Amino acid sequence: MNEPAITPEIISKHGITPDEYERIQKILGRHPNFTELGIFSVMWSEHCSYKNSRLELKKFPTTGPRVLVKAGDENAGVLDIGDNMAVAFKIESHNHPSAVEPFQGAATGVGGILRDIFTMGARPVANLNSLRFGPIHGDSAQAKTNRRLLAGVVGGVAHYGNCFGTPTIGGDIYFDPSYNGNPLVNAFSLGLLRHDQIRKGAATGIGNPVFYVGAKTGRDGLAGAAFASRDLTEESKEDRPAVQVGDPFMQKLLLEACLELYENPEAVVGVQDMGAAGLTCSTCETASRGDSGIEVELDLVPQRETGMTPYEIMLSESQERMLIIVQKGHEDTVRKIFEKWDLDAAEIGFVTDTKRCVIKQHGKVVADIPAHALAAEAPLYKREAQEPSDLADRQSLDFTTAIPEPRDLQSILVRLLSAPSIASKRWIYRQYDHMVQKNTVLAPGSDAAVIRIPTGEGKVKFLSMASDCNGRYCWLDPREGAKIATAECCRNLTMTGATPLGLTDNLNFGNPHNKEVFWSLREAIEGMSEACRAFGIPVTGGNVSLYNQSPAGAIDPTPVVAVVGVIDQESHITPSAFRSAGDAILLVGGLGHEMGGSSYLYELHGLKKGLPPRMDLAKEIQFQNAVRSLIHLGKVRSAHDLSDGGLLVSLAECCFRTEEKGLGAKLNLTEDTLRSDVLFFNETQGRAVLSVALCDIDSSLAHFRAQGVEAIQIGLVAGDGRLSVSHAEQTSAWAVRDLEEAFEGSIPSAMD
Amino acid sequence: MKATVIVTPKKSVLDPQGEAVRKAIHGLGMDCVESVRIGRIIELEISGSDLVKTKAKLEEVAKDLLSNPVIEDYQIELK
Amino acid sequence: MKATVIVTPKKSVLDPQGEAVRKAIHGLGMDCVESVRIGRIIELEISGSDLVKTKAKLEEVAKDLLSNPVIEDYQIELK
Amino acid sequence: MKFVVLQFPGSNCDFDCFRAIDEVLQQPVRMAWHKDTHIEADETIIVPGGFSYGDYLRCGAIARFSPIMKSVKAAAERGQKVIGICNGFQILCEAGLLPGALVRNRKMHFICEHVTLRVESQETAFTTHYKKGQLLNIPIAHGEGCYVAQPDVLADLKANNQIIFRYADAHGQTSDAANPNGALENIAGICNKQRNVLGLMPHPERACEKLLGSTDGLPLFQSLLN
Ligand SMILES: Nc1ncnc2c1ncn2[C@@H]1O[C@H](COP(=O)(O)OP(=O)(O)O)[C@@H](O)[C@H]1O
Ligand SMILES: [Mg+2]
Repeated sequence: MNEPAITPEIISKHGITPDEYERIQKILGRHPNFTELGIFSVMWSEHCSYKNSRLELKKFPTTGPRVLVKAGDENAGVLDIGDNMAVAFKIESHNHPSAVEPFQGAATGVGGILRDIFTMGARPVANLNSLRFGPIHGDSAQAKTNRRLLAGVVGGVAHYGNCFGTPTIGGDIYFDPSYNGNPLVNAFSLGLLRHDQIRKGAATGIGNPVFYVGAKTGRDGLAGAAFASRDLTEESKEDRPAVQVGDPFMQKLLLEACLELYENPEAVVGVQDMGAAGLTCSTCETASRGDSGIEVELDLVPQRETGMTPYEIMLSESQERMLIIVQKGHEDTVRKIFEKWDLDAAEIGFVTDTKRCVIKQHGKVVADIPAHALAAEAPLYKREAQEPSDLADRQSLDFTTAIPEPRDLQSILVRLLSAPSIASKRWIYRQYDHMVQKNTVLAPGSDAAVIRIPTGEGKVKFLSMASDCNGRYCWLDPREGAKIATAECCRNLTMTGATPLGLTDNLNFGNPHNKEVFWSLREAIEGMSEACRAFGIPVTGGNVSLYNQSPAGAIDPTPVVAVVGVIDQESHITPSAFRSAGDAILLVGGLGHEMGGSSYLYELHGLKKGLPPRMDLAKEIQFQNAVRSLIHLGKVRSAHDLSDGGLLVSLAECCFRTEEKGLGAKLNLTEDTLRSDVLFFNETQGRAVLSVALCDIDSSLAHFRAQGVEAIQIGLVAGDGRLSVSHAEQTSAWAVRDLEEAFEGSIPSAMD
Repeated sequence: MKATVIVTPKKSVLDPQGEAVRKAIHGLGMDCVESVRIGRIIELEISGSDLVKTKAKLEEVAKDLLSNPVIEDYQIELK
Repeated sequence: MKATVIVTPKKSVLDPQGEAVRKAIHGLGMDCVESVRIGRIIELEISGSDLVKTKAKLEEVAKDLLSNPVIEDYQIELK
Repeated sequence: MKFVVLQFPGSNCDFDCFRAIDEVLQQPVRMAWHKDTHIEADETIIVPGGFSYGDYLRCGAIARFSPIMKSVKAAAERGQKVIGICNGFQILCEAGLLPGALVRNRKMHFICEHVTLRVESQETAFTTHYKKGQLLNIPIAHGEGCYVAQPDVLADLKANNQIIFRYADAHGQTSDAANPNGALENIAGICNKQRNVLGLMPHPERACEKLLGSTDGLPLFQSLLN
């Protein structure tokens, strides 16, 4: 087979800089051939090597008493949850594939993260998804495209997760024009395992056979990893053959076969999934981790198409494949199990002591590369950072003069509740099977989802998880925005009664060569690190997605976080909606005042401006601890945090989904120094509305006082299905049914 | 008028459905089936008589709605 | 040999998918589309050369597996 | 009462059914792989939900050729009880053990949510613990649950009182608005003429514990203990 000669054009087409090429030459001691060039290009792409972000990622706290597998060491981090049980979880982006083919792009994104999880030895028990799109309402071509993208992405997430049989129990979604042409699709998965079930991805034991299991290799997603590491341009539509098609059915079989195989620990040395850069990544990484070498014969690789070149086979991103290093003598165990599940299991090579990845085809060496240099010695760049020149302008806002005080709140609340970023996400999560596996206690629609975890011998625990990130805050102030994302996610968990344990993040940013983009990345990482340290939770892993740009520019900085927490007792699980008429409503954390970056400014006045709320981490943590301890005392009937939209939005949400009871709220706020719009729609952090039984009002307020947290009673849960608020001698009232209609109807009105 | 649009997966694109059906056909004892690809056939009844205009419009619909050009090819027949 | 099996929903049976697509086509401004029915097209590559035997076996597969006689009709083409 | 839960490649509610029987109903239960053929004469068979064979071609179309389905057919003919839930219902229809077919939901989307079911008949071994007209809160989770049948088949179903569950609103009305998937006459579950084979799209096994939101599915399994 004649391979193209290596020319400067070919090199630059692979996204390799002249400096990097020199480095490759040094490593090899010669020029690479075409296949080797392709291998370096994917392994050294941003997607695989994090060459532009790694130095910054080192700032994250990654250790802690619960950490069993640290961030970056394996496919996903693992945390101890007690009772000899552990969780493996991680988030991963599939933004660019989803922009080109939303259904398959999102589906394979979900498939990829699920594979990461069961590679670790865990059975996936919960998925989340974090999505960003441009606006979906209106008749513009852009709105139509955004609707098509949303429908396709949700369909793809549903297709894969539902068929695979892992419940998708939550997520988050925002709409903003900065995501036009560059939607974000971040998929999170969490798996459950015993401590002794943790599998690692190292190739050790000279002579041990290397098995390829799962789907056959085709020309799918050729150079997908390289593709994810470039700007999205008009031409990238031409890259379309790069789109892979997912087969969740095949992967379900792969899951069951792998878990069955893991029950024979003596047979398995190492496991590695084939994600981006498939065979290349998995062979080099396992060899590098094992400080060994691997030799592979490509003729033995199951292939779907004929005439594939070594370049194509090594770089193919066909889905639903894994590499397994088997203990010599146990080959038949592997073959038998995979045969039961009707899956290919081919012995394609063996572990060597050469510390090199040697790839052969028809017996001839087609690539020969030092494993460690390829996998772990990618170039690292310290990019230049510069504060955006217009940052001061973005942050400047004289609220009182810019925004006249509104006469009545009536329509404001309705408009906020029907803003798609705030409105009900039921249209989305209703398409996800969120109940399969029969453990979902708090379904999507609550502050955080809660699932039951059997820990053996009839004992159970509960896990709570949520994802979040307000990109508008991050555009205005990435450091504060990232702190808020972390704190809000923890807050969501706290409301359900949970204690946060750990975090995984997905850093979605624009082109890192842009100094302002890089500045925002660095700010976000430092802000998130600070928040994690304050909360005492490690970052157990994550993903960086750069080059999220469309011709119109970079997306808003979007450092998505997903936090996982634990609830020890069933009685601590707390819903967000009100439970019974007559309960007292408490506002905890103060009245607040900050309007910068608020949904009120954005959705009602079209302003993306101002200094977003400040995150006082010490105060936030004190607040969350106080709420959690009151929940654990059994006094809290419902708890819902204040976030986008502020107090009235949260109160309205507390009244929803109480159909049969027709609950409402009657509020009386005596405060009179704040304008009504500031009082009701400010987004100051560290606040929540709780409901408690009348007999618990005094002790609850005393509890907060003792903990140094502001709390006041602002009203009562009503039984008349009305939300009414009195403030400054003005009363506004709504039928909860009308509000709920606005809330529920918004996304369907665009999509159906 | 009657139109038929046939949408089939592109040759190089994985067709997991076709593969599953191929195995099932083998299970029924028809081992001689070497490959299966599954597509959709969309039959439309169309009013009016302007063949040229209809064809042009249908072309658009087939491309944007009925097929996914990233992974599928389509073919239109109009009579 | 190459065979094509076309499976279409029976006229008397509800075809929600076809109906949804008809509405979507109207949404694209092609109001002249009066009805849409969506079926499957299954393309098979078959080894061997015994046309008669293959045809008979294929008939069976089409009837039992590829279509559901409760809701669908099928048609076979073999060449 | 002994239960057996079938496992096809792609089944994903098999363990949910197993756990509902084992942990909640506390009855003996085992799993049977689709390539097995053995079914005990005193076992009630559960064909669980999921995506057998990826739901490729048609839901249930490939699974019905699995070796175990011959034994299921034989057991059904002998009068043993068979419940098909969701994908299991689809498989039973494809296998001809129940009349009609299940096609794409009318809005094309997969739907996962709690719905209200109305019990249409108490006269099966599966519904003795319910009352006719009783309203149940049980979740659905399917993309192809729209029940269809030819007019003569529908007439038969009615004549023989084979319609067991219908989708209804909170007041028990089988309105179009309460029909999540466009099913013919809001049909959610039917039985065969002999009344020993039941198929339904909703998931009673997901409605057996208060913690998970409803216990309205439990009486279905309890009915079988009589
Ligand atoms: N993409 C999604 N997939 C599944 N559930 C979602 C998604 N987006 C939002 N949700 C669910 O909708 C509810 C509201 O989400 P969100 O508006 O982000 O709440 P909050 O402001 O309290 O963080 C949550 O329960 C969340 O899990
Ligand atoms: Mg949120």
